[in-house]
Amino acid sequence: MAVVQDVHGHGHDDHHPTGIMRWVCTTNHKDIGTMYLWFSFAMFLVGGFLAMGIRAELFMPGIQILEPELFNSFTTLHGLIMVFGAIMPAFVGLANWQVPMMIGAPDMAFARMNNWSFWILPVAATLLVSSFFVPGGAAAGGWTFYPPLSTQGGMGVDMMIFAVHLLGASSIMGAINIITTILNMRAPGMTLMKMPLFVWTWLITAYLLVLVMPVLAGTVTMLLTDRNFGTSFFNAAGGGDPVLFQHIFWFFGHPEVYIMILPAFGVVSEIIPTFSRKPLFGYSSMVYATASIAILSCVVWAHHMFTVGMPSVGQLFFMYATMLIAVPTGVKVFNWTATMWRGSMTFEVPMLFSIGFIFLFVIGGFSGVICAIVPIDIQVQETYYVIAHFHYVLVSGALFAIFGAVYYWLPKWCGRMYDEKLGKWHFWLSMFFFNLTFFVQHFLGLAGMPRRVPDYALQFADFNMVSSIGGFGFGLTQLFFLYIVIKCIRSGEKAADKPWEGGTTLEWTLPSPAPYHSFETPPTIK
Amino acid sequence: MMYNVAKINIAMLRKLLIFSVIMFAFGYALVPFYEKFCEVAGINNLLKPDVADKDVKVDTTRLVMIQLDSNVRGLPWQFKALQSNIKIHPGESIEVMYEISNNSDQETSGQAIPSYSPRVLEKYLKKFECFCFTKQVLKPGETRQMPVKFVIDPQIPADITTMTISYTFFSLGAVN
Amino acid sequence: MSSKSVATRVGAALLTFYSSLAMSSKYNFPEPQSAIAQDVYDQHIFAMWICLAIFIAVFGVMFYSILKHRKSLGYKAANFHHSTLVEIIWTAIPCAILVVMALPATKTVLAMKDTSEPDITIKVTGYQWMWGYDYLQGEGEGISFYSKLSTPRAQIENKEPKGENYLLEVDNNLVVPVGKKVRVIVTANDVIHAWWVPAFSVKQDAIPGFVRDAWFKADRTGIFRGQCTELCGKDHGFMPIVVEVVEPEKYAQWVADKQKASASAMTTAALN
Amino acid sequence: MQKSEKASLWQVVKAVFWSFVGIRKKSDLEKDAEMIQPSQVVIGGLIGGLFFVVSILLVVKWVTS
Repeated sequence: MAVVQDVHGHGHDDHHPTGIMRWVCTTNHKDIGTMYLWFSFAMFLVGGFLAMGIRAELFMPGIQILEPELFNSFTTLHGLIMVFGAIMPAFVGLANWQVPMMIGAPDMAFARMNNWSFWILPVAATLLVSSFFVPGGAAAGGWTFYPPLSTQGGMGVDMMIFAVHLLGASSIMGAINIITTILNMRAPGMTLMKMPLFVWTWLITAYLLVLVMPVLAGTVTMLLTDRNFGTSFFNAAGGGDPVLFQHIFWFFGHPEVYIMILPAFGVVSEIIPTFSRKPLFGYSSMVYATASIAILSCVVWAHHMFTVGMPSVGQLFFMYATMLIAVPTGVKVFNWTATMWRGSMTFEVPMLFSIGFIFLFVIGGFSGVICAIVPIDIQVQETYYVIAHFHYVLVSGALFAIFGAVYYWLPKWCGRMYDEKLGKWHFWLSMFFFNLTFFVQHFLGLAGMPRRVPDYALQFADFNMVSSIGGFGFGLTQLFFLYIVIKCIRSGEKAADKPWEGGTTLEWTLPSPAPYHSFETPPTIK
Repeated sequence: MMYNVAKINIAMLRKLLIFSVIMFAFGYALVPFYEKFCEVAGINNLLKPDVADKDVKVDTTRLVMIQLDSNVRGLPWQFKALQSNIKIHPGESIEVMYEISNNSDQETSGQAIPSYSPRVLEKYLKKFECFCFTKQVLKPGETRQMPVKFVIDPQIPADITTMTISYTFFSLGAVN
Repeated sequence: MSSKSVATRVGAALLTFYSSLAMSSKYNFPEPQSAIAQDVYDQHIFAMWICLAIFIAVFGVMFYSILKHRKSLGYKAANFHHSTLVEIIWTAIPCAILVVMALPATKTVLAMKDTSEPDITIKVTGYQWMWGYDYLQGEGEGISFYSKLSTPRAQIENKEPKGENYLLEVDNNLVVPVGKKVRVIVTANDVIHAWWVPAFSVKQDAIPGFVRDAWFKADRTGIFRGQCTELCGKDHGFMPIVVEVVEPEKYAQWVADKQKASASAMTTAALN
Repeated sequence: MQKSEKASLWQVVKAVFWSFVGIRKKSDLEKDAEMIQPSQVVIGGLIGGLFFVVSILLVVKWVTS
């Protein structure tokens, strides 16, 4: 339960009645948001530790540190923890803090349920992490846990399945809470079309969550019964089909990608106008583009499976659909550019992270379009090219947006400013090391290095070393981020109620730090 | 007023929970849906009973080659087709023989599942008799021959000239 | 500010370093050895040029804006916030570009699926952790063998210096004649594997209980290496694929040798 | 949320279509948000999605034939 300790350890510095029970029983959206954020940061460090293990093993050819089986567990748990333990809870934490403040509500709709949905997370995380220590070790079938490989594993796989169940339940409860809050708790006059884009993207994300998380729960349940109760959903011997698992998994998995990126779009769409001192260009198209991305994301799943041997009709269908989804995504980038155009820009840390987000996300988008083209995808599928692609989308996409959001709202949360200079260092170091780590992986993939291998041919040696050095640097930089945040909380300068000149949303009308109960009387919206 | 909001909220909670449960069920519904879809699309009609449509015309203008493949997974058996490949006219009714023998000194059971390549073949292959999805029990040292009767629909696209019919025997130990 | 300019310079230097490395084929797709692989290679290069053009256009505008439209330069913010015409234009252009990219891809997809009229058919079976090859039809019919990693354990454990083809060498190469259409039927024994030879642009998942097919026709003789690309457990990283493409006469010789030697081997293979 | 008047079929079709393209004038969007009921959006979205899938399928059929 180190994770939970961590949450307590750093959560105290809110100037409110302390005592551990306050955090255990709290129903306040700000307390819960804080806990979510600290939890996700703790998991980010755990997942990061696993990543360091992976990069250390891959530093040189040959087996040095991790035996192949343990290496596979590391990659598997790294993926699961980063996706379900770090990125998603971080966004839920942001939503918990910001959504009520941005729509002028006193709190979330279901305060008690909010508390439950948080406290499920440490339990699931404990299950995941402790599976390393059970006989047979942690799950080693990749974060996508394709059967029949995942039917082979030991108890660790069952623990992983339960953890996924719990994480899914938590996400669904969180999503229901957010939807209800946004739809029912808005201040008078806050029509849907006046909502900040961050709220809009979260509303759509929450709908996607209730749409696909239950499907994931169904899939892992089938896997569980296949493993333990003799069903044969995915067992060819009993008339099942292993490929069916991949279909159901990616029916969840592709929208999941958008669950992790849409709130990031929302964050960036808040930050860019603020620091450009200019309204967001094409607000309504942004809302509609988000909605259409969400809908289309449900019909493109099989582009993760172009090599399973589906008929050409299937390949072409999913190729066309996938390419079309690139269009609304691209339009968003144009919108942000147009927002910056002829603005009056300043470049504080949140803005830097947002521009970094756009820059790197576009690179990830390009490799995404290239992966959509079936013949090329068949070459790069399951290679480091795909690894590079989705880290560009998830690290420089989702994670950079989260960093931006934290710097952006930190003054509001704790009433103190972060150190601008250190923040800039954090940005530039992250940017440098991120690219050092992942840009080279495109070339590794093209040259033929498969993913999920603990050892590789000599021709890949130099770029793997570069990538590992970048990886260690990126990891250390994030400890630096922890220092910046703690320094801000402890001894940052007092922040103004509206520290950013261009801020227009409701939370800036509140004092800094935000009072325990945000809007006891609903604000009036012009 | 607060009471009212709480009521609306609960109503919404109920709706969304029901929706989640429906989506959970939908995950399961994808299983039969997938099978049905594959059957309609002719991709993977594994469970479909053999079709007996005897009045197809034989297309004597062309010959196609059928390769007969066999695999055994997790059983101490030998499994092979008596001829490795045959050349036939589409529409012709064909019978081929497969043979299994148990090389071990224990009674074991297994069951075969079919698979075809290229995948469009599944749409044009009509089987009247087959041993797939039937439990086979072999005594130590026993050998058994099993026929497969089928016809290739003459509608099969002209550019398909070589195809593979494959059977894989799996051990039934884990299944039953 | 100084930190920024340092970072910019380092970034630019790094970009140059990357691009120079990318120019050498070591970090690109391997040299294509079949018509399909050539198509894939060309389409990838084409797509890269398109991406580069869009990249320059978008970020040209953005960085111009970042440089000129700053508050520190005293630039006053404009206040426009939408233009439906502009939005329609910038939606239509990507659509057109995508159509241009999709057309050749569609052709290649259809060509990749065309496994008809093969000269040789080979069944590839993935095992934990090696490959099995059975020549089903054509010259060499009946040949059957396993292909396992031949790199010694000591090299992997860093006790010996690593050889030139470290992790990419096997005991029995898959031998095929040059210029002949080879159809591979891919299946697996236990879990999902994937059979991949980059030089021919062939990658097909091997799924237990199911057969899937793919094909290639090698243009040149030589030895081409690939690896299993679907996580299949402990030794996933240690089951390479080596295809040896030889002249037809040499192939006939190989077949004759193999058939002489394999009469007994076949029975043991079938036992598995 | 005031439930003034229900949107016409044509308005729903238009809204769904433009949402797929991802472009919408703000004034129209506000009108949509006011008039279109959530159930209409859901049903319209489902039908629109189905239409989208079928049209791509038709293109694929045409290409492969």
